[in-house]
Amino acid sequence: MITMTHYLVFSALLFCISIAGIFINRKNILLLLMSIELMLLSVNTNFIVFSHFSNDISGQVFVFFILAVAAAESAIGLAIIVSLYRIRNSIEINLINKLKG
Amino acid sequence: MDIITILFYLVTSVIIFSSISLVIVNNTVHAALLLVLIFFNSAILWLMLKAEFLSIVLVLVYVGAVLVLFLFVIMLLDIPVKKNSSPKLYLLFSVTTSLIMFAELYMIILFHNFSDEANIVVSSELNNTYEIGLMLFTEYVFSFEITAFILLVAIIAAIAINMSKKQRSLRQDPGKQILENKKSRLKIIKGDEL
Amino acid sequence: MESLILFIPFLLLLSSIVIGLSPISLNNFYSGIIGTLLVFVSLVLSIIILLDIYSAEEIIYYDDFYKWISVGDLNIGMGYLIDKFSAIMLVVVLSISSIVHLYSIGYMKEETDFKRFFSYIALFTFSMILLVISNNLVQLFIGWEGVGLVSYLLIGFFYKKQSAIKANLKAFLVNRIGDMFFILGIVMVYAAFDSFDYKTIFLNLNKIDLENLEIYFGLSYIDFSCLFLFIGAMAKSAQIPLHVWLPDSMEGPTPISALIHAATMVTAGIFMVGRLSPLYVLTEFTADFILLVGASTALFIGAIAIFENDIKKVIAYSTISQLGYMVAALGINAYTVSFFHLYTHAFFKALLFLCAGSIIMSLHHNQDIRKMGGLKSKLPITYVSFMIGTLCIIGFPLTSGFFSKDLLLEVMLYENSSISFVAYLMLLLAALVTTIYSLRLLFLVFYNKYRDKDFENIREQSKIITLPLIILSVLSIISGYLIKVFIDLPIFMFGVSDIHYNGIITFIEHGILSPATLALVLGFYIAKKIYKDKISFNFIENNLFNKISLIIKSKYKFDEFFILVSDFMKSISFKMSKNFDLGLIDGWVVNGFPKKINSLAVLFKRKSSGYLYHYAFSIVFSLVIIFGIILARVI
Amino acid sequence: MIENILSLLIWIPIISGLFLLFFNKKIYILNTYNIFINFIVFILSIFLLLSFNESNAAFQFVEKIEWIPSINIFYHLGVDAISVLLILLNTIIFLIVSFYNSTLIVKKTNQYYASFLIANGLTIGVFSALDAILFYIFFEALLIPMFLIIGIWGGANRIYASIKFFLYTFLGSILLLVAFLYINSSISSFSVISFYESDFSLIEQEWLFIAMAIAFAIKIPMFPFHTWLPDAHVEAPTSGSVVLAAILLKVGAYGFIRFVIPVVPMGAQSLDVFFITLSLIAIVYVGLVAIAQNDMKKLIAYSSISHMGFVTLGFFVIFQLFDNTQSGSDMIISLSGSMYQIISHGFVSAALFMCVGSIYDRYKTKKISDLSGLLNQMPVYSWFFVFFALANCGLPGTSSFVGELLVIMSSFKANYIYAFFASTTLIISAVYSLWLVKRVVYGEVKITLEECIDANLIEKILLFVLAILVLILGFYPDYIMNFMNATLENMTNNIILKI
Repeated sequence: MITMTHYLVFSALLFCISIAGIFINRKNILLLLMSIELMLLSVNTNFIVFSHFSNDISGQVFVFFILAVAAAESAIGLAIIVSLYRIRNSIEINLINKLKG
Repeated sequence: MDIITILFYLVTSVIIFSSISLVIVNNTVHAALLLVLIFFNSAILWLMLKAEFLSIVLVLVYVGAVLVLFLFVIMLLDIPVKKNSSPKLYLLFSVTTSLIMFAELYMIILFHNFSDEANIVVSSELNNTYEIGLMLFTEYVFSFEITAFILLVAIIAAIAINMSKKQRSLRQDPGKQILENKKSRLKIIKGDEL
Repeated sequence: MESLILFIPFLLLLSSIVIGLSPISLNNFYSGIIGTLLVFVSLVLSIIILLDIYSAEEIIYYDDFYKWISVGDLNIGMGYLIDKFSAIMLVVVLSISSIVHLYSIGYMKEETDFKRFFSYIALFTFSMILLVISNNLVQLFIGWEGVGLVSYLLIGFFYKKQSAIKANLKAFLVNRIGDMFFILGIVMVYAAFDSFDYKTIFLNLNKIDLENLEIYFGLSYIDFSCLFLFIGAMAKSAQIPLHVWLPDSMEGPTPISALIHAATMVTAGIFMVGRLSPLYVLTEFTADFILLVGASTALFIGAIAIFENDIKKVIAYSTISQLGYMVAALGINAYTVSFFHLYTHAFFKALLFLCAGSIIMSLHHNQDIRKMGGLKSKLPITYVSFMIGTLCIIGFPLTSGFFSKDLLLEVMLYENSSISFVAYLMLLLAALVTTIYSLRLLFLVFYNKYRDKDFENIREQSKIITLPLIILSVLSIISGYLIKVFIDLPIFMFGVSDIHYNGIITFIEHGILSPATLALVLGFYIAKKIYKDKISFNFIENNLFNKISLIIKSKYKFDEFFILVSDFMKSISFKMSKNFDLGLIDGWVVNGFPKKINSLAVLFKRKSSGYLYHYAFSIVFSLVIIFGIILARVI
Repeated sequence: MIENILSLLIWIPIISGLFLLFFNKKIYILNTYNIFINFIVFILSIFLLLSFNESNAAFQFVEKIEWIPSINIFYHLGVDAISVLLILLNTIIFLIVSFYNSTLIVKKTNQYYASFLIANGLTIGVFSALDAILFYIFFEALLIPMFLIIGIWGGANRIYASIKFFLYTFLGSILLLVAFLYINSSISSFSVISFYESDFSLIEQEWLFIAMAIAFAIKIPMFPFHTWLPDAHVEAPTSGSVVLAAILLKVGAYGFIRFVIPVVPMGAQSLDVFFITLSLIAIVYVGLVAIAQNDMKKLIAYSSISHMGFVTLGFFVIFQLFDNTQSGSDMIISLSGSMYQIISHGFVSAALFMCVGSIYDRYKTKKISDLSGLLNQMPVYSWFFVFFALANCGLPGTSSFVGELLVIMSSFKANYIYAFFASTTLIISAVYSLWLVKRVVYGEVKITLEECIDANLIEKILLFVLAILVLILGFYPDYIMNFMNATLENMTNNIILKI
């Protein structure tokens, strides 16, 4: 029998992997964006799990909103990456350290 | 062991393994394709949780639109495949941290003792899509409109970011440099113009 | 009659304001005439008041013009208290002032700032009157500071001269040292009697249990308050060691030296002690202190005059010395005697100064007596007046100085205490010194030959200069014959010491036979031999005498001492400003903390790599720790 | 109208100032407008003075409107005699400043005038607020125009000075807010009147006292917190300096007499020796520091600190006076002396800063060592300068003497040591004032201007008015003393009841 705990543990694992993805990754920003998508996915899964087990459809509505916002976010993110590439001719994270004090 | 259980373990293990490989692969195209795989499997998982509408949306919108966009960008930029250059010690640390985080989350989940199936009521005669639609257009109509607006803003922003005519590149243009002369570099103004 | 009193200060203030703020078109000469006329009117008024007071027995005019402050239990009024004492002082001040006004019309006629000068002296007279007629200590202090202010302004009258502006700053600051103690004294009196009003203070003298008041450093409360008040008087009346400002103040125009720095302002201290005599009677320590200060000032500062070469400074030192006499008399509670000397001194010292002014004008602002000589024939009126002034100051029999100085010495001798006897000897010696320097001045200026060029062009000044000299000469001679008035003078209802006085003839006889005459004759002999006949004595070459004269010539290093102190204070203040205020408080604390924070921030700034994954990692790492802590607490 | 006069006084200048921000016209229109508004406010304040009943100690012209009722905050205005006098001082100074400003040429004129108008209204707000939070808001908002005046129209180092000024005062006001919130938490009211009726334990009072006293001590400023003032003065434009010295410092003193001493008298009593010591240090030490200054504005700034030392001395000796005599009369004398010193210093320092500012406009230097013999070139100015310098050293006949005399008197009754140190100001203030005069006004000319410009008509009139005010206050202080008497009596009775 698959319980709620199974689902939650699964999404926690997914979340941790995607977090590790964010800071293991040193190659390009695209992978970062993908890791963020993955994170959102795990969160969404949680929403759906709770919605399912507490029998409340609101959770799914929120997933809907999150999907919409995530789509917008990735669209803008990609646009930024493109313009970044045009300026710097690279999207390697290693080379982006303008934040350095 | 019923079929649902088998399916669950199958789907989750595919998701976990492909997400791990997504994190560590070097080729971005592979990563994008792995993401497609993950999303498909997630859609199955969501179907198992009786969220038919969202699982379809995930496949249609996400895989069909967003990930295709990703692939477009990857192809457009034509990024060379490079090896991950993280130092070993740093890798060790980050993996350990993530693992500890997982352990902590696991403990939280375990200690919380989520009641299993306590609230599951046999779903009503209304189907999932109808229910979500009802909620969206009654209770959450305002948020829904805002979401629409956000999407609009995102579209405009994405265009605006890449549309500016000004050459913002930091790359040097040797031709232009050669054409510069003294007159165009130096402008003499009177003191009181300041 | 009483309402006339108000007119006196009012007229003077009016004169000061009208002349001071008058448009440029007003002629200098006319403004001088206006000022002089107003002062003369005040003089007439004051004489009327004096006669009025003397015509009735024991009359005191006492009232407030208006309430200055009334808050809580405190009431300070601006008012007047006119008894015989202040009425005489009023007449003295106003007569000297009006004569000086008249003289100044001639003396200052070539100055561009003529009107400013007249405005100042009117303001000065106003402040002095305010001081004299005051019926409470605060009003006294206001007048006190007012005269100090005008003195400051007048010493710096020639404001382009560095020496003048140095001197006026010095004068004001030295006076301020006195004022600090003076205001403490006033406050002490207030704290004991809960009033600033003379009447209340004196009437409550018996009611206050003086024994119960606090005692500081073994001295009684009254001792201390009188001492502080007297330190104020020391500054104003130029007593050792606060006399340093007076010689320098001769930078001012000469009429001012006559009015302010000889006849009136410097006597304010004497007047104040006399006014507060009911308090001073109660102190022993302070009285002895006053006596010693006065006697030593009379002797030691007088001695400086023997070696001084500036004609005005000689007279200035002699003023200090004469003030020493007055102060010494205050020290044995002979207030009226002191006041008598003040009164005679006012006339002959003003006379001397005005003569000096006339000489200086004739010699085109040469003040060095070594370059003078033989002026007897050229300046006859000045010569005669100067002679009369000199005779007065050395106490030549039958002149006013004779009466007052002799009375003073007699009273001193009959005061039975060892300190007063020492003081008597010092004053006797001072009389000798006075004779020497006064006659030296006379001989060097008027006798022998002129020691500079251009003797032919020297001529007597116009009538407006000489008329005041003649008036003052007459006054100097006759003023001493009013001795009876002063001996009987009560000060605010309190008659003072009982002096055995048996008519003026007896007094003259007695005075001529006193040791003072010996000092006079001896002094005359020495001065004539040295300065007129140019005979050198053996003892002048004497080693000891040389040493003494060197000490005297150095003016006892008082100036150097004050310069040292002020330099020390200046360096302290510069150091404090630089090291403590800017260095410690501002630099170390106020700006130091932001700097520390800034350097900490710089440290963190260096540590931040700028890489996204480092930031992400640190966020997650912190999250892990926070989760861990929460979990540990839950479990 | 009469019942809303305080609101009018506050909001007329603020609103017309805000309006001025959008209104950049020819300079003479701006001048006329600015002077007109300030004049209206001045007339209103005269009206306030005349219709104020000084024999009534209670707050008058009270306006109380609900503002944020859920947390007991009211729009609550009202004045007693102290406030009326300070409001009048404020309007006079701002009127004078507006006239003075019309003789200057500054950049962004409309904004400059707007800052002053807004500062005018806010200061009146500070002096008339009866709700602690309302007071706090005005108190803080007052920083903004002053910050801008120093920061935009100041001298070379203006950014440093304005930020120092801002941060310093801000630090203090946070403590003030905490104290107000604490008081509110126990009596659940922000009204000053209920503050007066509050009853805290000694330890609470001590802490509240420390918090509030630091806030106001920075504003006055008292000794260790004083270093912002010289910098602010040096960098501020002349009119800014005038307002800073004549008004802003008084806000701190007002805070002491309105909030600290009557609200937490026990706390003040237990720490009074410490604060008296600080005041005496301010008088003696800061006076000595003033002697060493080479910048005229700095010198006057330090002398202001030294004079404000008298104000705080007068405030804090009252407890020892009560211990010594067990009667309120001496306390009233002491407080009146301090209040008088506040008012007198407002006029004298304003005039001095105006003199220095005009010298700076002509000679482009404030350094004492660069100047000499001004009397030869601008006699009228120089005489005014000498007059105000003499007033600054507390010459009798000028207003400064009255306050100094009363405070020295009271401090002697408290303890003779205090009086001794306080009276050294007679020497020290004379040294720095007259040494300044000697070096700057007297002597031979050092810098020769091609065209020597003496004071113009407006400057002459303004300085003359100030001089007359100083003299009137010096020769007839009784009106103000009587005016304050009932209020101070009530206040001292209150304090006596609480200690």
